[in-house]
Amino acid sequence: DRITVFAAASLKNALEQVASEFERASGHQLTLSLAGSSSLARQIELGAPADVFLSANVGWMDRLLHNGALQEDSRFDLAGNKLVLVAPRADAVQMDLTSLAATLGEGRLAMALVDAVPAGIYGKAAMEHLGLWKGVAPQVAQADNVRAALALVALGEAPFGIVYASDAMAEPRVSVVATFPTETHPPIVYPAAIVAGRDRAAVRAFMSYLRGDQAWTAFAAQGFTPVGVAHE
Amino acid sequence: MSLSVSLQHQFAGLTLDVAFDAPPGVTVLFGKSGTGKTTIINAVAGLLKPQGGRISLDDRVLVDTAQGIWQPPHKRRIGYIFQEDRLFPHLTVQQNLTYGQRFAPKGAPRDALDQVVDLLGIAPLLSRRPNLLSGGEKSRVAIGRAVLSAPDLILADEPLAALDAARKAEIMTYFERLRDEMSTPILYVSHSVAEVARLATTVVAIENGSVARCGPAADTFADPAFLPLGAREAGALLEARVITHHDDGLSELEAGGVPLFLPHVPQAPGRSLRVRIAAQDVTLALDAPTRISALNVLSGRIDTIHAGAGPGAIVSVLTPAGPVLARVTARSVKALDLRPGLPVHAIVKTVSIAPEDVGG
Amino acid sequence: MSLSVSLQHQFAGLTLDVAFDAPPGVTVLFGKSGTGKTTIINAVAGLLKPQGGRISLDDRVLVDTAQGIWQPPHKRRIGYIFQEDRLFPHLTVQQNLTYGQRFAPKGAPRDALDQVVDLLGIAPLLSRRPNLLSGGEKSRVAIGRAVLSAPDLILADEPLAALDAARKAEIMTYFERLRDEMSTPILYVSHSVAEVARLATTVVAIENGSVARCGPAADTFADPAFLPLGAREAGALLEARVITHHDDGLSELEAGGVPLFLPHVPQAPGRSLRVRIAAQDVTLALDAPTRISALNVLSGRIDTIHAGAGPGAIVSVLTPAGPVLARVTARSVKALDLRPGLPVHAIVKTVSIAPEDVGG
Amino acid sequence: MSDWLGPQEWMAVQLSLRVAFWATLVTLPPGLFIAHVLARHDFPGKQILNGIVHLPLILPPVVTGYVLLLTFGTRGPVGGFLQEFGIVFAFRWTGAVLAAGIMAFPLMVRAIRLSIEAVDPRLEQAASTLGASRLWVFLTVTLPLILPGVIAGAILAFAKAMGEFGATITFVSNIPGQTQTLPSAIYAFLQVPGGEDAALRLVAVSVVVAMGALILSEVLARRVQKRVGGA
Amino acid sequence: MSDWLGPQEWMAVQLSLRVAFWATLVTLPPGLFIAHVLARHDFPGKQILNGIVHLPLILPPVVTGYVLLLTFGTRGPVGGFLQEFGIVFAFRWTGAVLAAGIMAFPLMVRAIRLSIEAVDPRLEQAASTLGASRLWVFLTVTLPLILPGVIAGAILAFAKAMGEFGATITFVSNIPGQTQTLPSAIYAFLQVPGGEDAALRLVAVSVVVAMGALILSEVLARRVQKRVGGA
Ligand SMILES: Nc1ncnc2c1ncn2[C@@H]1O[C@H](COP(=O)(O)OP(=O)(O)OP(=O)(O)O)[C@@H](O)[C@H]1O
Ligand SMILES: Nc1ncnc2c1ncn2[C@@H]1O[C@H](COP(=O)(O)OP(=O)(O)OP(=O)(O)O)[C@@H](O)[C@H]1O
Ligand SMILES: [Mg+2]
Ligand SMILES: [Mg+2]
Repeated sequence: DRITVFAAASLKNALEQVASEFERASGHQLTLSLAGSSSLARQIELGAPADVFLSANVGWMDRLLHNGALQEDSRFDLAGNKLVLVAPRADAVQMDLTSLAATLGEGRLAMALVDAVPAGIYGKAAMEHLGLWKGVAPQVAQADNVRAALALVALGEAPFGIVYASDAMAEPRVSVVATFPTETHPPIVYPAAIVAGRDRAAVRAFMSYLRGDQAWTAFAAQGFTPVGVAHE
Repeated sequence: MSLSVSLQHQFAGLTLDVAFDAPPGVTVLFGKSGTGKTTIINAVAGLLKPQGGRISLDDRVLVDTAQGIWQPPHKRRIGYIFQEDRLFPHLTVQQNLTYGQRFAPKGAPRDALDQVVDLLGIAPLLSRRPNLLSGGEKSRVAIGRAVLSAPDLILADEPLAALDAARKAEIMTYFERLRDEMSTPILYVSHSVAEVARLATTVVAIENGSVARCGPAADTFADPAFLPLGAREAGALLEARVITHHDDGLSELEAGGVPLFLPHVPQAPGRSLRVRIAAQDVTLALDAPTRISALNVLSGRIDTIHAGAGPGAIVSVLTPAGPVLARVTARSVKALDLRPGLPVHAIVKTVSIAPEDVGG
Repeated sequence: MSLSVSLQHQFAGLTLDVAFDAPPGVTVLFGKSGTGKTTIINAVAGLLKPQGGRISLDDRVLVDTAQGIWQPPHKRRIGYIFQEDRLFPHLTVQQNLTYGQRFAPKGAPRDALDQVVDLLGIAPLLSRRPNLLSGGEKSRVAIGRAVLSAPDLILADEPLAALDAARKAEIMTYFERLRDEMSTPILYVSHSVAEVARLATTVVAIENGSVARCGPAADTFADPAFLPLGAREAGALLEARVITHHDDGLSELEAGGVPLFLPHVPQAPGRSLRVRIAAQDVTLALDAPTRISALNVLSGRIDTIHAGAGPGAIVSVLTPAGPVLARVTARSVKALDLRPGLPVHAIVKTVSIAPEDVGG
Repeated sequence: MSDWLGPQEWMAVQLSLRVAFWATLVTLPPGLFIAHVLARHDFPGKQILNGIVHLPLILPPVVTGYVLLLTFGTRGPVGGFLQEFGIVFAFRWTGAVLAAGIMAFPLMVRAIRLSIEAVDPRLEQAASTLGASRLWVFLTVTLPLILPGVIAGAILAFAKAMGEFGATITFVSNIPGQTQTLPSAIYAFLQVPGGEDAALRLVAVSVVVAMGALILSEVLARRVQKRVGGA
Repeated sequence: MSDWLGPQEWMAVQLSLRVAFWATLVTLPPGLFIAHVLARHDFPGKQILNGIVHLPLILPPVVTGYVLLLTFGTRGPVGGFLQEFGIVFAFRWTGAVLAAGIMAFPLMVRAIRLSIEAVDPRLEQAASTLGASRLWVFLTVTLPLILPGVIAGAILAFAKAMGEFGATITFVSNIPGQTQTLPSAIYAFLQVPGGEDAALRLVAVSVVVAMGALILSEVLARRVQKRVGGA
């Protein structure tokens, strides 16, 4: 059987690894369509031939569930992530988040779009929670996705950036200078669900494979953190 | 076929209001630069929508503004030789020449390509593109393109302006053939009476947007007062018949019983043709001349004397061959005491009846 | 100023190899369509890079392929009247006319705009754009544009082809003035000897890409064998002096002691000018004619008789006024027993020395 | 090459070529038609037509893609209608063709329109006096004369189609072998750590392909121009 | 209007207009120059120049943005150099102008080049015989004759600049009031569930502005054409 998975592009590396292992193990074929969560969600709403949706944020998942585009009981949280403050490797020193505004000065703080893209939304929430937002808001440079924000830091254009730990880990040109405590922002999760009407044995097999340890190894290798109980 | 034109149109610098009939044959439009000749022709071709008027070709109404009739250009079956060449730059000469053929009705009589190409002397150019042609070559191709489309009517706007005299004469002969054998009516714009006199059936003189004069060519040219382009261009037409061709290259003709000697003409003995005698080529003598190089002497009586604005006068002499015009000085009129009724001898040099002034 | 041209260039259909000198004055290029006239002029203007050759204007070398010299067109100071008009479509007539003025050197002698505009009869057109002009209007504007750029050399490629005789004559007079008063040399392409004979200082006849004949105008035109464009265009030039202007509109001139009567010429008494007598306008008589309308009779002796291919012959008559050519039939040569040395009378109709054949 | 590019990337290259080729080919006839209408006719609503043609250029590609999804998706009014005839765009490579074609359309129309406006109407008049109807005049005179412009328009469209991303991924998603074009693949690589090298390789492929097309078009256009053009 | 659009959106509208205006204006002179070079000159490397000009069309905008960041960023070779003269692009609206200008450049060059190729070289020759040097010929003959094409190129560039998003946000990111253009704002709205309405409002503004510019350009072009053109 052939399974089509619509997944947030940031899951690419982990999913590709999972996919080849799953294909070998199950004999099913897996097709990955990787794009922004918003595009994928709209496409599923409008009848895309997807079997499984893996979103990078909760909002779109909620909306699709609400619309009945997804199968309610199939939802689970696949993986989590951490939010970190990064700086170019050369001038990286561990620092206290509260001193960010002062250290930043005229420099820019690179983030994903703070009202639209999950990493940006989480980052803004965390800064607000820490009471730092007002101080840094004018200095924030918002990129259209978290990878672009990371690039700004990696190239030294911005002295600091707020990105996912998973991205920071793999970028040799930046160092993590602080980590945002989990409680400062809504939980960062990548939820998964089966598209309504697409529930088949093969799809179920894939969903359970995603929950399994083997899949988890792949996600962990890309820097994702565990969520819920399955992997604790 | 007969063309009937009545037109009103207004431009910034010109108010055009003309009406004339162009019976079968060649109708020549004379007029100075900027008098509206091209404008009239464009309206006939359908490239200009006149503000008012009616144009018809026999029963076929091409335009009638009152009735709201308008035939688009491609339905008019007109071969237009434009004042500029307008050749298709992306086609070879050959392709330009044959362009109109595919749109011509199947059975339409038309000349063979080879024949037209030979006549126009463009055989070596057939595979070239227009941008590599000389000015005169372009205008010859443009002529070929128009006539090869088997048109019902030919519009020719100064088609020979860029050509040398020899080539001009050849092409004139060809137009003559079109007029006679194919009986295609031709509306022809020219600046030179001499050039077209032998072709013209009808003459229309335009001045500042109106018809100054319109009538059959023979009558009009015989009128000493008709000087559309200056006295130099005056001249009368004689109807003549070929008698025989002599060994020394001269042809003997006869007009009203008077023999005329001309450089060889192609027509067979017995055929009729029209001979133009330019007024400036005629000398008047009171005594019958002898021992002179001029072979043709037409005796007759003076009909009218039309004194021009300058030092010249046009004298019309009634001869058995028909009226002949002579351009003389006012001084001679006085010295010889020329007056209507006086018997005179009109001396015409053979050679001054130039080939292009002889036509069938 | 004097132009010296030597050129080799090869096209698909033409091998051009010419060399000639154009001394001050007007040098006329004759030749049939497609013989390479425009090509030569383009090379002089710098619009064609010749494969080989050298062109110089006095000391100024415009091209020398051997030495690798090449002056770009805009440095050549040439006023080129193109065979097609090439007016700037985005500029008004006035702006077209003054276009070259801004690039002319400050002190260059030039005619006033008004004067040129009047002469060309384009005053009402000044604010129009070229696409709204008639063919003849365009060519007049193109002439104005070239001469108003105060050029060192004028190239004119059939500039008058689209004009009527009256306008032609006026513009010829103007070219004459440029030649004499401004002493601008002119290289002039024409298909009509009659049109340019009075202008020409030098004549260059081109045939199939080579110079068939080249020499001073008077000598060349007096040569009965010089028939670049057919016998009809033959004619001799006489140097004459104005004696007086008569009340009846005639001017009396004198050439080698012989009186000549012409329609009024503008030159003041005492001034010299050149008169062309077309061979076809001359009748030969063995007896001195009397009581005829022709006013001018030049007596002399036959020099040579040049029999052409056709039924005609060109007879050269040595008269006190200079050599005169007469075109007669072979039949007349026989009938009158014409032969070198025979005394004859050349009868020239006054009026046949047309205005455009008289020049200063 | 297949060593250097993974099978999936290789598929993306092939698909992109296919999509760009068809997008160019399919937009050519309507492009010619609309360009001619805009260049040579006056009618009420002309400005509106002109505006609509330019819309894909003005709107962010995501919006265009979204609009396409809404109209040509399986649930969209046009998409639903066409589906009855077996024509499906949604999540098919044909949809990628549609998206790329629509994005490229204004470029093609502009290029062709400019060329048409440069054709001397007097030549078209000459053809009509020789008996050619409007259609024939267009086919035998106008079209050959605007060929350089048509080629320019086509190559712009091809290049644009090769590079189009936003509208395509929004409309037909990013399904390998079906709708994953080169730019989509590049995008996906850029979304994850360590993908830059692979992305760079694909960029290089894009550049090489598009340059090839560009040079080809130049050669073609020059050959045409030489036939028509100056000495 | 200010009721209908929030202050931040209103700022985005203004900024987009400013960016598109300057992007068009600034690219015009180099666009003319390069178009002329490509249309009328032959030299080794012409195809490479032509290719480079087209690159922004071929590459995914993100890549272009990234390349801009690498070269014109404060740490980039060109950006660092220019910074010494006080010219900074990074995170400034000037950077948005640069990005939009570069993305629009191929469109402008193509339009102008087509027009130049359509100019009868015989007119330019005529001007040169009248004493005009190359530069003068260009200024007094070529330029006025290609004005319709220049206007077309400019409007294409303007429209493209109004719609440009990928390269801009990658290069100068999205700073409200400084680099947040309309498309960035629209994109942001489309990323969140329920943002469609707000996005639609901004799309409407884009469309109205661009249509206005389009109509203006048509009127201008027609006026110019009338001066030059057919009967
Ligand atoms: N579209 C137009 N708008 C305004 N005036 C025009 C237009 N077309 C022609 N004219 C003017 O109308 C007059 C007549 O033009 P037309 O071309 O008919 O002259 P023509 O008799 O053919 O002259 P020529 O012998 O010089 O070719 C000219 O003065 C010309 O400038
Ligand atoms: N670029 C070219 N390539 C090939 N042949 C050419 C080129 N330009 C001109 N010719 C040919 O060279 C010959 C001479 O052309 P040119 O224009 O000099 O003739 P011309 O004497 O001016 O004739 P016309 O009196 O008809 O204007 C013609 O046969 C023409 O077809
Ligand atoms: Mg005319
Ligand atoms: Mg020529």
